[in-house]
Amino acid sequence: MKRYSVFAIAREAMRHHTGWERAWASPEPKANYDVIIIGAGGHGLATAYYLGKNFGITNVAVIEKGWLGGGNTGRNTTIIRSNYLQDPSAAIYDKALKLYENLSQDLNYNVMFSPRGLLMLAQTHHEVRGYLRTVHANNLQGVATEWIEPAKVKEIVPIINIDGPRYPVLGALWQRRGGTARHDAVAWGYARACSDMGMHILQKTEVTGVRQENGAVTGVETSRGFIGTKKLGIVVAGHSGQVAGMAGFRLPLEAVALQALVSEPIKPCMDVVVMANTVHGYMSQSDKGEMVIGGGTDSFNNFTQRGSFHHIEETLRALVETFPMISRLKMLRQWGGIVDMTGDRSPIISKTPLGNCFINCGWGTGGFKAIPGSGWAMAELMARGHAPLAAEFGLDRFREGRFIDESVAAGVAH
Amino acid sequence: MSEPVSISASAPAAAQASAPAPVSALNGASFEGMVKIREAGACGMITLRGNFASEAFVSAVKSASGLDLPGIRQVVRADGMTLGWMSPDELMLMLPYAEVPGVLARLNAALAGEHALAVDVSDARAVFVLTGTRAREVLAKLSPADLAPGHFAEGELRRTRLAQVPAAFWMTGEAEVTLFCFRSVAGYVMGLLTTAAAPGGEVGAW
Amino acid sequence: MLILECPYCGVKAEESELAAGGEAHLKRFGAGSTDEDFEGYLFARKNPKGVHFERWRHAYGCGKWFLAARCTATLEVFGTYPAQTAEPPADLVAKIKQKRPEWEGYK
Amino acid sequence: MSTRLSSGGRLIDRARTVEYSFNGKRLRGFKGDTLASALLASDQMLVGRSFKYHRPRGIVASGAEEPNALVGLGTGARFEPNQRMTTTELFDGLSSASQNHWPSLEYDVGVLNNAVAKFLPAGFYYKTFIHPRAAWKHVFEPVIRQSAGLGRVPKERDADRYEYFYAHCDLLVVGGGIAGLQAALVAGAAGARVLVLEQTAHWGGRAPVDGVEIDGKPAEAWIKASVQALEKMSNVMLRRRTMASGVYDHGYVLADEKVADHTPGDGRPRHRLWRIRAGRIVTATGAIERPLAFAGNDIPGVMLASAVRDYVVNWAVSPGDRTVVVTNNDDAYRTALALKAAGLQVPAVVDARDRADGALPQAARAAGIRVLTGSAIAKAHGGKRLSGVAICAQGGEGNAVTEEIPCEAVAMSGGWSPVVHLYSHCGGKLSWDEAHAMFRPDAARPPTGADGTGFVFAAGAANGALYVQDVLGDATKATIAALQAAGVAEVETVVPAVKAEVEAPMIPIWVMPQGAGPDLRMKMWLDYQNDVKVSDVQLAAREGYESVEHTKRYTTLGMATDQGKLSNINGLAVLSNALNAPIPEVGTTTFRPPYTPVTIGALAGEARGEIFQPLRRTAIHDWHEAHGVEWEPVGHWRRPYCYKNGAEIASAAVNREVLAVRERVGLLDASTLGKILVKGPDAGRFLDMLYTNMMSNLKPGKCRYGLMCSENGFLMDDGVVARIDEETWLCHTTSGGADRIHGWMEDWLQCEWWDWKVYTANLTEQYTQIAVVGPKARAVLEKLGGIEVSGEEFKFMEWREGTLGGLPARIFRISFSGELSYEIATPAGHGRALWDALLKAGEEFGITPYGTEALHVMRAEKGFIMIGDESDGTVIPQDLNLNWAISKKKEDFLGKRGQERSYLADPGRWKLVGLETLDGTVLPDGAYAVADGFNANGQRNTQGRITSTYWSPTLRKGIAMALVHRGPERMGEVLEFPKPDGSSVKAKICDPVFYDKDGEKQNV
Repeated sequence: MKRYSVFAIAREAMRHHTGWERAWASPEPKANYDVIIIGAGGHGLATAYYLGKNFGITNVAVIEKGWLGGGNTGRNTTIIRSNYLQDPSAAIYDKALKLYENLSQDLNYNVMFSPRGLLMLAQTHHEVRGYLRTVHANNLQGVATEWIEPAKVKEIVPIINIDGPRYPVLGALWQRRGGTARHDAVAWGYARACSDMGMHILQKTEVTGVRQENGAVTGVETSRGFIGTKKLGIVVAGHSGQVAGMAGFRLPLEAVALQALVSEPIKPCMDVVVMANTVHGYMSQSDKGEMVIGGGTDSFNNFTQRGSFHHIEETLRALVETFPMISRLKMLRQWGGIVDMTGDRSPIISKTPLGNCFINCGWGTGGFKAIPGSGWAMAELMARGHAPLAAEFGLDRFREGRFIDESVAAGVAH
Repeated sequence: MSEPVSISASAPAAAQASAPAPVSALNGASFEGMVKIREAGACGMITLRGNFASEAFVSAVKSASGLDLPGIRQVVRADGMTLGWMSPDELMLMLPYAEVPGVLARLNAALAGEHALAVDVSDARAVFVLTGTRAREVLAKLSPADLAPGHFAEGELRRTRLAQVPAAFWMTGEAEVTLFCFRSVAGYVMGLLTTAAAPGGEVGAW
Repeated sequence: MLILECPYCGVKAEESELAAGGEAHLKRFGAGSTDEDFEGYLFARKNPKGVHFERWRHAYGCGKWFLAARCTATLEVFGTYPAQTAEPPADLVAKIKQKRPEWEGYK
Repeated sequence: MSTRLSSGGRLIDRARTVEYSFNGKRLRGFKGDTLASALLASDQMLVGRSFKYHRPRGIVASGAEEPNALVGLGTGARFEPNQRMTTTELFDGLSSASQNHWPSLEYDVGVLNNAVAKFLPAGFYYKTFIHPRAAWKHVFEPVIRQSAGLGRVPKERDADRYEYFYAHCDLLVVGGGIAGLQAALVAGAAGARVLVLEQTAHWGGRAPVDGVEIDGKPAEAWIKASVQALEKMSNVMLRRRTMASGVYDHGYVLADEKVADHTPGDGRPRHRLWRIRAGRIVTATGAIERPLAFAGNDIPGVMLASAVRDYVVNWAVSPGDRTVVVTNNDDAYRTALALKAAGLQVPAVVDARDRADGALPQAARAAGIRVLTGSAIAKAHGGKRLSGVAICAQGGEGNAVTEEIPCEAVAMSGGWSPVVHLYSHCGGKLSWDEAHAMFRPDAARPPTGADGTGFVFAAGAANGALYVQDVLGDATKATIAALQAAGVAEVETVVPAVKAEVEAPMIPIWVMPQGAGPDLRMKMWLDYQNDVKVSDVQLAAREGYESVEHTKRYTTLGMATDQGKLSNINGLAVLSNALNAPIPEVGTTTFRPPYTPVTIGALAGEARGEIFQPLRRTAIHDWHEAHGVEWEPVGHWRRPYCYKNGAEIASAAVNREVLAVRERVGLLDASTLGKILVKGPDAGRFLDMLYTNMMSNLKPGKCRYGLMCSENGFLMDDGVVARIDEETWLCHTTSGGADRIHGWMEDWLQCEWWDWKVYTANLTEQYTQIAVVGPKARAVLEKLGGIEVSGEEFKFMEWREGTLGGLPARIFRISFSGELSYEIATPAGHGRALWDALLKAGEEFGITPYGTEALHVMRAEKGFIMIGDESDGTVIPQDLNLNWAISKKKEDFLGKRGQERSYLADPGRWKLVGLETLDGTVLPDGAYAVADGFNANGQRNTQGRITSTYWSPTLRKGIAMALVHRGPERMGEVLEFPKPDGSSVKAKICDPVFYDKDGEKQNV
């Protein structure tokens, strides 16, 4: 792989950029692999990458129905944070954050990780108490977060209205290390690195069946024929139910649409990510200048990936109240992503009833920020059969009632 | 049963007759813009739940209100009484506030032995009257219901969403709409209506 | 913005007048049930990409819960019906079968 | 230079001058001008700067597709960035400023980027700024961010108001051109309820500009007559200045009506967002002309041929004395003819086709215009304005320039793309039309609605009927199909004849000239705003970003504020060539709402300020407000947190209130508590399922505290249940729980136990409920009189009803503070009277209103749990030592099975205890007690957490409640609670009941 650098750019500029290599190969599938990952989104590609990097397993295929990074990886609002309340969540999200901090260098691909800081506004006394609890929990988890007072919030976010007549800002949970990254680049960077290790990324290849013998997977039927494997990882987010169905087991998942939108670009006016959970909205400004706004999830099962208006309305009126200046910006584009929600709204990184089949799903609305940590844990689980970061996220927790419930602090959206 | 207590499902309403006049949510506030909006003051309301197919229920309602059961989503009126269909097992009887205890007593007597519920909700609601030819237009800024002439007419009671709260309304004349909502949000609803009816907001749709 | 007809009051209500309530026809398992049954009752969801039976409440209208048969991939609504039933009405199932011959049927 | 012609201009009123400003310059235009036409008339060719290279940008188009001409419009509280000049109607006092430059539009430092453009190809930032690590955050990103963005940031709160309007129709017609009008005529005559939306201020679309004859008369006359006919139909509603922005599921459409954009401050709502439920939709949205990709095609003065025609015919604006027309089709000749007719020079029509001998080229030749076939523009010259073009053969590489033609404008046409956005928003599919080299709606794969059938029908040019002769017939066909789908069978139609010159076929031209080398391709713009060139798309393809979505995201093609209206198809064609794959195989990116950007204020509607959200008020709300209240939001309610006396701080107020209650008597507005009546022969059985304890054996006249759990077993609500009579119970819930619990009850009754005879009614708002609490409570009630409240007659956990001080009242003798306490319910209409009466009666006893915080302190002193504090959705009643409230006798209740699961039945769960600090201080809220060691993920082990912590003014020390691992077995143990600042606090485990453990005070 030719390394990316400012020198490479200069060299190529002299020859009209004709010397750049393909970022990832487009190979024909082999008959067998050591590991097949279904799903070339961020989580699937990261799983493959850490299988190679951490465990030397490189005879790997990542199979993708559409184009890589084309699901929720390319549709989310790119927020990265690890200020979670519960220990298992904080552990995996903070692992992800730490990996994000070096990901551009690790992948030799600038994913534009931008640790600009993230604020979660407290607008009711209940939220204040919830976030105080989170600060204490984070402190013991090794996750640096702070509680800050309204005046400090205003200093960090000058465009905010902290004296709203209905929901004055009472303070905020502040994670300086939180921020954003360029979502597509995360998928592309992992894909390029996987391809460089000799892994096969098979785009436009649809899995149509999972072949098994004696309680173990032997391979997958695809639109390009049967492909054998020793181990299978299912990392397909909203479509987990369908693929698990092919493998013959059911999941505690429901797919719903999450709404998001961007405004037209304006000059920089907000350098941090702000989440306002009482009024159901969150917002950051992209490097291009667009205000990136996340809304709520529709409450019914939906696989269409289309934007709807019901929740956008609610989100925008809340944000206009919180940031009055956005009233005269314009919505440029809105869309929906299909998110897979579990019974406790926390993810599943787990073994399955099939011995050599593993599943990673249920990230709900919070998947992007977890990608490196999720891939790290999933790779370890698949390589070793056990991973401390994944230990609490097993499928068995629902039977036992052992929830990892993040909503308890203050109805926190991911 | 250990001790005798005064028993009525109807709340402390029994004593109401002698009580001072109640104060409605907005104490009769009004506004004039594209249409005239008036909070109607204290109005009597009784929620009635029962089996509409039961003759005993139907006749109890008839004897207490003088009205037959309205059809689905309909509202019927006579002699100061208005009876609206709220759901397949719920009616709203609207009547002068002072008459509630008496009518409720008659209802409860007539419903003895019948599985039914009759309860005073007069103070739980606020009632508004919108007057003017643009009353439909004002509501159509706030409610997703189809309010076009020919699609919403006298005789229909529509329960729907008014911006962010539930409400019910029906036409009490060609250019008059009566609307009720929960008491606690009366101020919000007044704010909605006055905003929607502010001069300059004429849509000219109908 | 989905539009569903409330089978009780006949209003063709839009999504904003309704509240969604998840999968329909779940059988409740209470005290004394097995771990498997109880887990299935609370968590196992069909989540089909296709024909789905689900609960809705006409929250801003008559307040009643009703059930709907809807395709989660196209959002086509095959029909709505009152909630007081353990399984979908036969004529509705037949109608769906006719429209979607590949559908594996209710169960 | 561009100028105003001395005559003509069908849309302007020369009698009415309009004054406006651009970049501080005071200028004049006419009523009927757009900002774009007025500026062109004033020779303002340079209007902005591009996003990445800050290249000079001029007006390209005349409508919603304009990518370049964006301004900051208005000032102060009416300032809006990124307004499109081409759709901005001119009005007196309009103030505008160009964007994205420093220090000025003419001299922009950012243009340095242009100088180093070859180092900044598509995706360059993914390949650079990687090292050193800290540099991205501290150096590169801040620099990129500062140079990013287009418009200025609005600073003030929006001065305007917005509103929604909910509309319903059988047929929505989008577009008021001749296709849309014909659709409306057909549907209107058929009796359907029709709504017609036109995004501009004018009916008729392009037909009048193109010199078309309809029904034997000029298009303009037919349009006027049609609009008049439609206005007479009561079943048809017409709206101008209303842009249908998005088609959503089940035929939902949003449309943005710009009510007062052109009359700011006149008191009308600025925009009205139409929320339309349409049975069927006809999209008569026309087509958009495509630019041609030749080197220098972004220089100000290079415009779309149709736009040049619009400016000449509609606004009498000449883009320059000499305009070269460059085309691959016949339609552009109309522009040449229009220019000529206006007395302007057309030095040449450069036609990429080898032959041009249709009616229009012939007419051009006849008018004396030189036609160069098989030709191309090798390069356009100029900087901030165009100075000329170099001509070459289309077939070559562009090195052999045959001719240099000086000119001020180029009118380019690469063919037309139907506006398929609305057809596609909700899943409608497109098919590739080889003849016109365009994507058009595939009628066989329309978006489908609730009934599973198609609900959008494209009509006219939007359906690919690009020749005007075909438009009305196509629109009629689409409308009939739409009406039939909507159930209107009988449709009578008349299709008027349309007369226009017959057009010869176009040929697709994606790069001009065909064999252009890298130097030229680097100068061929696809996306003018985002600076994406032909070379960028080719680079993306070479690097493996082969999916059209990858290419779009890698190059940012089509991601600017115009969302690729001009660039998408050209970019796609270049990509398909680079991949050597046919265009339909490469596919399009997804069309997302909105069609053009919509002001966020309009989307938020009326909800701002006082009506941002419902504010729920109790009957005593105004009194609280007038007496120093500090509010606490609880759901949409406001509850008094405390009442401050003058300059008193909140914590002092709370302490004062607590002591007043403990020592004398206090008054609490408890109206927000949920009150649900449950009645019927099966009501007892039902409540036994809902509550963890028995309610069926509660005796009339008595009260009982009850707990409700979710099916998972977690505690979800609590409250006092009063049995009213044999069949009737009144269930109190938490303030936040009233609606939720009522819904929960109805859910079980309707969906699970529908054969049980139970009715419920939510009476929460019927009653004002006031708690009179403290040693003097009885004295206060006795003073009002009417109900016997002596301890012998009216015992703890009983209720009575009657009149109190002449007001109807139901009194519950219950206590959440440990004091002698009565909660009095009266119909809300008497609520304020009761409050006033109690205040007056209590005056001599020092009665003190108190808020929720004092309530919380007192309940904590008594060790009572609070839903939401001690419970958080993961806590079961057993954790809170509430086993006494969990029936052992009942076979089942909601949550029972859930609580039997292994993790919930584990004896090692954290359980409720009291805590007191060793030094009497207040423990930090939310703190965790640490245990030894670290877990497998390196996190410190914990063994408990604080759930409530207060200063107790009664006990004069800090008190707290906590959930601690096996807590109740560990009385007296000392736990350590670290604080984020590194210090820690120690606290001793104790009984959670700190005050009056034997209940002597409440039982007097």
